[in-house]
Amino acid sequence: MTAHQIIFYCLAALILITGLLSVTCPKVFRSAIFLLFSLIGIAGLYFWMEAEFIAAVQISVYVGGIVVIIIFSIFLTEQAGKETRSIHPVRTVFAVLAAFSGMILTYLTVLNYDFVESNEAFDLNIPRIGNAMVATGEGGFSLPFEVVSILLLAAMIGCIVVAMRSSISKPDEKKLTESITEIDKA
Amino acid sequence: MIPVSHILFLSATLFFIGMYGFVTRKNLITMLMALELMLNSVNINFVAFNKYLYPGKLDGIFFTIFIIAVAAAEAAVAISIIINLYRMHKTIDVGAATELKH
Amino acid sequence: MGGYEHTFWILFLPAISFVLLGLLGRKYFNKSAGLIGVFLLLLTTALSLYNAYQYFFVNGLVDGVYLKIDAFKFTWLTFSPGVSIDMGILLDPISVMMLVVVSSVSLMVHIFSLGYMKGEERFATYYSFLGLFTFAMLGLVVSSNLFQMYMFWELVGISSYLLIGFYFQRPSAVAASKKAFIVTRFADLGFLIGILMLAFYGGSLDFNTIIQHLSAHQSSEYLAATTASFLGVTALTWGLTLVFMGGAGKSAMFPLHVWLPDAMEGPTPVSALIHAATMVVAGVYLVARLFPLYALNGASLEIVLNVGLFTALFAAIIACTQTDIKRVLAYSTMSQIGFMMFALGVSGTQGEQGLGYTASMFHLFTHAFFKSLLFLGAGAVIHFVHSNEMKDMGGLRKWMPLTHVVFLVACLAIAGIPPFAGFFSKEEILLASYNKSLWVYTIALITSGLTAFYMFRLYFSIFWRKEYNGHSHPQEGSMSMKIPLIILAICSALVGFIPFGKFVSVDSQPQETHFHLMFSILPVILGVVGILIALLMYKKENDRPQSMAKAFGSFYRAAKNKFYMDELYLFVTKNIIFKWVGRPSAWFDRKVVDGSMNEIANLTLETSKAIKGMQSGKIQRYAMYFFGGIAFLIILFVYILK
Amino acid sequence: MNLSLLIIIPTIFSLLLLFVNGLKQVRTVSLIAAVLQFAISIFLTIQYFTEKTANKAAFLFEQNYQWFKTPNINYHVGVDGVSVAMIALTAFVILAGVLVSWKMEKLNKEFFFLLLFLSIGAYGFFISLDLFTMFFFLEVAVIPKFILIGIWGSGRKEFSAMKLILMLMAGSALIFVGLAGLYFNTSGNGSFDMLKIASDNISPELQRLFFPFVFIGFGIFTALFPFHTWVPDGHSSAPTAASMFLAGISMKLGGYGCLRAATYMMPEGAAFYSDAIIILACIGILYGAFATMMQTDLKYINAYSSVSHNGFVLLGIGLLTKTAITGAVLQMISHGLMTALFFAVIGMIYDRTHTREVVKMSGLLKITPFISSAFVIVGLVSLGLPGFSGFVAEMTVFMGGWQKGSMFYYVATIVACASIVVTAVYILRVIGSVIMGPLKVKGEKQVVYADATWYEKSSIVLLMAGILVVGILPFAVLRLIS
Repeated sequence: MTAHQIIFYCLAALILITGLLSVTCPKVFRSAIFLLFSLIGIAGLYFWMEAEFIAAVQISVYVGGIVVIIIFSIFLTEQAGKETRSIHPVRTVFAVLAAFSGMILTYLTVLNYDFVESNEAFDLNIPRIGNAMVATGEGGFSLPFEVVSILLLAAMIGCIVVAMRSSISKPDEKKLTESITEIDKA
Repeated sequence: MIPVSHILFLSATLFFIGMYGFVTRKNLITMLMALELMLNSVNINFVAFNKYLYPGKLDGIFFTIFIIAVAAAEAAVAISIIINLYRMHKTIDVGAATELKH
Repeated sequence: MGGYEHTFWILFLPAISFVLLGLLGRKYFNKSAGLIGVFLLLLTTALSLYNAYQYFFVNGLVDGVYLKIDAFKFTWLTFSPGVSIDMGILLDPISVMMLVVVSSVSLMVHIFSLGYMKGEERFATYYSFLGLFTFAMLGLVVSSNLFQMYMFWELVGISSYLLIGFYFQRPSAVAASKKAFIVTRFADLGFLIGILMLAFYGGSLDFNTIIQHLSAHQSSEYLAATTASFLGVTALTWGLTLVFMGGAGKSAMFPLHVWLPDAMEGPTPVSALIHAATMVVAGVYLVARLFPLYALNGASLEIVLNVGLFTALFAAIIACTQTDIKRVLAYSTMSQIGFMMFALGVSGTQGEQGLGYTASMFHLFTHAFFKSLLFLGAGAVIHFVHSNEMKDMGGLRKWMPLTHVVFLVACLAIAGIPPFAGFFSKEEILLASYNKSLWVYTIALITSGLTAFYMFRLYFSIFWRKEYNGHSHPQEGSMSMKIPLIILAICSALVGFIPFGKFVSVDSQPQETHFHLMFSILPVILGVVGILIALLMYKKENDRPQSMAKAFGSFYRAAKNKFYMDELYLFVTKNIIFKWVGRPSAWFDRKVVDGSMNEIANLTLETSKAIKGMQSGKIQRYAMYFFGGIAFLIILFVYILK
Repeated sequence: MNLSLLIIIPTIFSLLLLFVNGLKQVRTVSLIAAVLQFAISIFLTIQYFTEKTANKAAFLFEQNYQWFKTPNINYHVGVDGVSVAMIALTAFVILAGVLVSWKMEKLNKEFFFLLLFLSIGAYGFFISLDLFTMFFFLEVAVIPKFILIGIWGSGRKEFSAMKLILMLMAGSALIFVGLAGLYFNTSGNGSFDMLKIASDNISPELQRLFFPFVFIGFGIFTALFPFHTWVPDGHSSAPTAASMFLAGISMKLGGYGCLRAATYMMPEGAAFYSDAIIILACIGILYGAFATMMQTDLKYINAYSSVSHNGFVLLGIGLLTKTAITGAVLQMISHGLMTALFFAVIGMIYDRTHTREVVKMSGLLKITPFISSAFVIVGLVSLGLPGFSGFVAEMTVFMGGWQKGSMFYYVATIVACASIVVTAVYILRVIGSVIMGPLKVKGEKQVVYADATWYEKSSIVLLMAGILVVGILPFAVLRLIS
C-alpha cells in the first residue's frame, strides 16, 4: 500500500466520520463544526486528486463562506446550545434502511460498470481554467458562466427581498393563511 | 493506485449520509448542512470522473465550480428564508414550515 | 287505363275533411262541422258507387276476368332498386267492393253522429277524426303496395286510438284506447317483420309483383323463399304467418282479441264504423289481398283456418254471457270475423273451390251493413237510456218502435234467417266449409246456432222482458239518427240478393252461385231453435237464465269472465314486462351503467384526494419521494430496460 | 353560395348582442339572427339542388384557406346533401329555440349569446371538410352547454352540467386521438383534410386501430350504449332551449361525426367493427325503450327515448348498406326535429304546471288544447306513425337491415322492430296520463291555465312543418341526401 493510497483512505475516513457525526450529532452547533471538518476533508481529497484550484475554491467558499453563514444563522436563530428534537424511532429506522438500500444499489451499479480509466495526464493549471471560463468556442464555458452570475445576482436580490418583506407583511400573511384554512375547511 | 470506483464508493456513502441527515433532521439548519454534504459528494464525483476518465477535458471541473457557486447562492437564500421563518414562527422546526401545502 | 281519375278524389275528400276540420273546425265552425263532414262523405260515397258502376259494368269483363287496374301510382320512397314504397290506387273487385262498403257505412255514421254527438264540445274534432279514419281506411283498401297498406294500417290504428279515447276524461276510455293501440301495435310488429321477409324474398313491395314472384313454382324467388327455413318452417310460411299475425291483431282474432271489447268505450257510432264494419275486417281483407300466396302455402292457410274457426266459436260462447250490450255486439263481431277468416281458410284458388273466398268477401259485405245497423241501433238506445247494461233496459219497443224494428231486422240478418242478407252469405260459408271437412262444418253450425241465440237474447232483453221503468224517457232520435237506421235496415234486408259471385271471386272470373235448398235447411232450423230458446228465456222475466247459468257452473263463470284472457294479459304486461324487464332495465341503467360512469368519476376524485395527501408540505417527505423516484428510475433503466 | 356566411352571421349577431340591453332588444336581435340563418339554410338547400344538377363533385361550395401552415391545418369547408340537411335542421331548431325562450327572464343577454354561439359551432361542424376545423367547431358547440345547464338549468344542474361536460370531453379526447392517428398516417406530411384521408386508403390495420377511437368518441355524443348516461341527466337539467339544442343538434353532431369522420374515412375499420356496432345499437334501442317505460319525469322519458331513437342512427351506420345509412340520416333529421319539438312542448307544460312528474298531472287537453295536441302529435311521431318523419326513417333502417340477408342481421332488425311496440307502450302511457284523463295537477299552486302564446305556437308549427315535410315528402329529402 503506497502512501498515496493510505492518504486517500485516511481522508475518506475523515470525511465520512465527520459527515456522519454532523448529521447525527444532537447539538446544532457541534454538527456545524463537524460539517466544517468534513468539508476540509473533501478539500484535502481535491488536493489528493491534484485539483488544487478546486480545493482552494472549496476551502474559500465552503469553509470560509457557507459554514460561516451557517454558524451565523445558528447564532441568529438562538439555536447554539439547543439540541434538535429527536424524531420518531420508526422513521429513523426507515431512513437508515432507505439510506442503506440506496447505498447498496449504488455500489452494485458502480461495481457492475467498467470504468475505462484514461492514461492521459491530468493537467489542471489555473490559466487553462480561466481561458475556458471566458471562451466562447469549443470547450468554452462563457454561457454557463453568465447564467451562473445571473443566478447569483437573482439569489442575492431574492435574499434581500425575502428578508425585507417579512417584517412588513407579516400580519397580512397571517390573515391570508387563516382565510385560506377557513376556505379549505368549508 | 486507487481505482475510481473507490472514490465513487466514498462519494456515494457521503451522499447517503447526507440523505439520511436530510430525512431525519427536524431542524432546518441541520437539514441544510446535510444538503451541503450531498452536494459535496456530487462534486467529488465530478472531479474524479474528470481526472480519471476524461483528463483532457474540463467539464467536470466546471460543473464543480458552478455547483459550488450555486450552492453558495442557495445557502444564502436558504439561510435568509430560515431566518425569516424564525422571525415569524419563533422556531426553525421543519414541521412549522408547511406553508407550501397551501 | 283511363276513366279512373276520380278515384283519387275518393281518398282525397275525407282527407280534406280531416285537415280542414282538424285545423280550423274547433275555432270557426264547431257547429257546422258535422254538415261539412257529411257533405264531403256524401261526395265520396257517390264517387265510390260511380266507381263500382264504372268498374263492374262500364269497363266490365275483359276476356272473362276483372282486371287489376293501377288507377294512380307514384313512387314515394325508394329503398333499393325494385323495393320501394309506391303510393297507388289498385282497383280490383275486392277493393272496389270495399270502397263502397267503407264509404257508405262511413256516410251513415257521419249522418247518425249529427244527432248522436250533438252538443259535444269537441264536435269538430270528432268529425275530423272520422275523416281521418275514412281516409285511412279507404287508403288501406286501395293499397297497391304492401308497405302502403302497412302505412294506412297504422293510420287506421291511430284514428281508432283517437276515437276510442275521444271521451278523454274517462279513465276507462283512456285505458281502452291504449290497450287497443298497443295490442294491435304488437300484432303490427309481426306484420312489419312479415313485410320485410316477403319484400326480401319477393324482391318487391308491390302486391302484384310479390304474388307473381312468389307464386310461380319455378321462379328463383319462390325457391329461395321455400328453401330458406328457420326452426323447420320455410321463410315463406314464416312471412305469411307473421303478416297474418298483423291481420289477426287488427281483426281481433284469438289471442289478440282482447282490445276489441274494451274498445267499446268509444262513442257508439265509432264502434259501428270502426269496430264493427270496416277496420276490424282489415285483417280479412289483408289475407284476401295476399290470398294467392296463402292458398299456395298450406301451412299458413291452415293457421288462418284454425284461428278463424276457434275465434268464431270462442267469441260466440262469451257473447252469450255478457250483459253490456255493446260488449255482446263486440264479441259477436269477433265471431263473425272468425267466420270470414275461416271461410278464407277453407278456400281454394280456382273456380268452384274458391267458394270460400267469395263467401268470405260476401259475408264481409253483408256483415258491414247489419252489424253497423246493430251498433247504431244500440247507440240510439244507449243515447236515451244512458246505460250500456241490459238490466237497465227492457220493454223499449213501446218507446222506440222504429229502433225496435230495424234492430229486429238486423238480428234476423245476423242469425241467418232468410231472406235477410246474413242468410245468403252465411250459407255460402257453411257450404264452403262442408266441402272442406266435416268438423269445420260442425263447429260452424254450432256457432251459427249460438249466434242466433245470443242475438235474440240481446234483442229480447232490450225490447221485451219487462216494462221500462228507468229514470230517463227514451224516445226516437232526430231525423239524422233515423235516416241511417232505415237505410241500413233496407240494405241489411236486401243486399243478400246481390249475385256476389258474379263480381267477386278468387280468380276474378264471375261465378254462378249455386243455391242448395236442401243444404240450407239445417242451419236455418238451428237458427230458429236458437231464437226460440232465447224467446223462452228472455221474453218475459223469469229465472230460467239463472238456472241455465247454474247448470253450466264454472264454464259459465269462465265465459262470463271472457275466459280470463284479460287477466292473463294483465299478468304478462304488468308482472312480466314491467316488473321483470322494464324496472330492471331502468334500475340497471341508473345503478350499473350510470353507476359505473359515476364510479369512474369518483375514482378520479378519490385518486386526486389521495395524491393531494402526498402534497403534504413536508419537505422531508418530498425528499423521500424524490429519492424513491430516483431509485425506481435507476432500477428501471439500469437493471430492467438494459 | 358562400358557406362561411353560416358562421359569420351568427358571429356578428352574437357580438351585436353584447351591445344591446333589455329583454326586448336582446330577443329581437336573436330572432333576426335566427331568421336570417333559417333563410340562409333554405337558400342553401335550393342552391344545392340547382348546383347539384350541374356539378357532379362530391362536395359543393368548397372553400379552402390555410389556417396554420406548419401542421397543415386548413379552413376547408364544403357541403354534400347530408350536411345541407343537417344545416337546415340546425336552422330549424335554433329558430324554434329562440322562440321558445322568448320570455327568458334570467340573464337573457348571456343566454341568447350562448345560444347563438352554439349555432356557430354546429354550422361550423357540419360544413367542415378539415378534421381539425371540425374538431374545433365541435368543441365550440360543447362548451356553452356547460354554462347553459349550469346557470339556467333546474334540478341537480351543477352535477348534470359536470357530468355532461366530462363525458363529452372524454369523447372529444378519444376523437382527437383517432384524428391524430389519421393525421400522422396520411401520405406526405400529415393532413387533416377529409378528402385526402379518404382517398389515401389508410391500411386496414391502422383503420382497425383508429376507428374505435373516433367512433366511440362520436358515439358518446350520440348516446351509444353504454356511454349514454349523460343524456338523461343532461337533458333533464337543461333549460328548454338548451335541451332542444342538445337533443336536436348536439346528438346529431355525434351521428354526423360517426358517419363522416369514422365510416367515411375508415370504411374497412367500419366493416370490421360493424357487428359490434350493431349489437350495441340494438341494445341501446331496446334497452333505452324499456328504461323509458319506468320513468316518471317527462324530460327523463324523452331523454331515454332519445337514447332509443339514436340507436337507430347507430344501427343504420353500423349496417353499412346504402339503404340503412340513408335511414340513419333520415332518422337524424327526424329525431332532431321531433325531440326538439318534444322538449319544447315539455317546457311549455312545465311553465304551466310547474311540474314534470307524470303522475302529478292529468287531463291537460281540457285546458291547453293546442299544446296538448302538439304533445299527442309529437308522441305519435315518436312511435313512428306513417305520415311523420319517424316512420320513414325507421322503416328505411329496417329495410336496410333486412336486406343484408343473414340470420344475425335478421335478429338485429327484429330486435329493433320490437322497439316500436315498447315505444308505443311508453308514449301512450304518458299521453294517457298527462294529456287525457280527468283534469288535475297535484301539489302545485301556481298553475297557469293558458293555452299557447304566439311564440310558442310558432315554434311548434315550425318544427311540425319540418316533421311533416320529411314524413309526407320523403322522396324530396331522399333526393337531397342520397
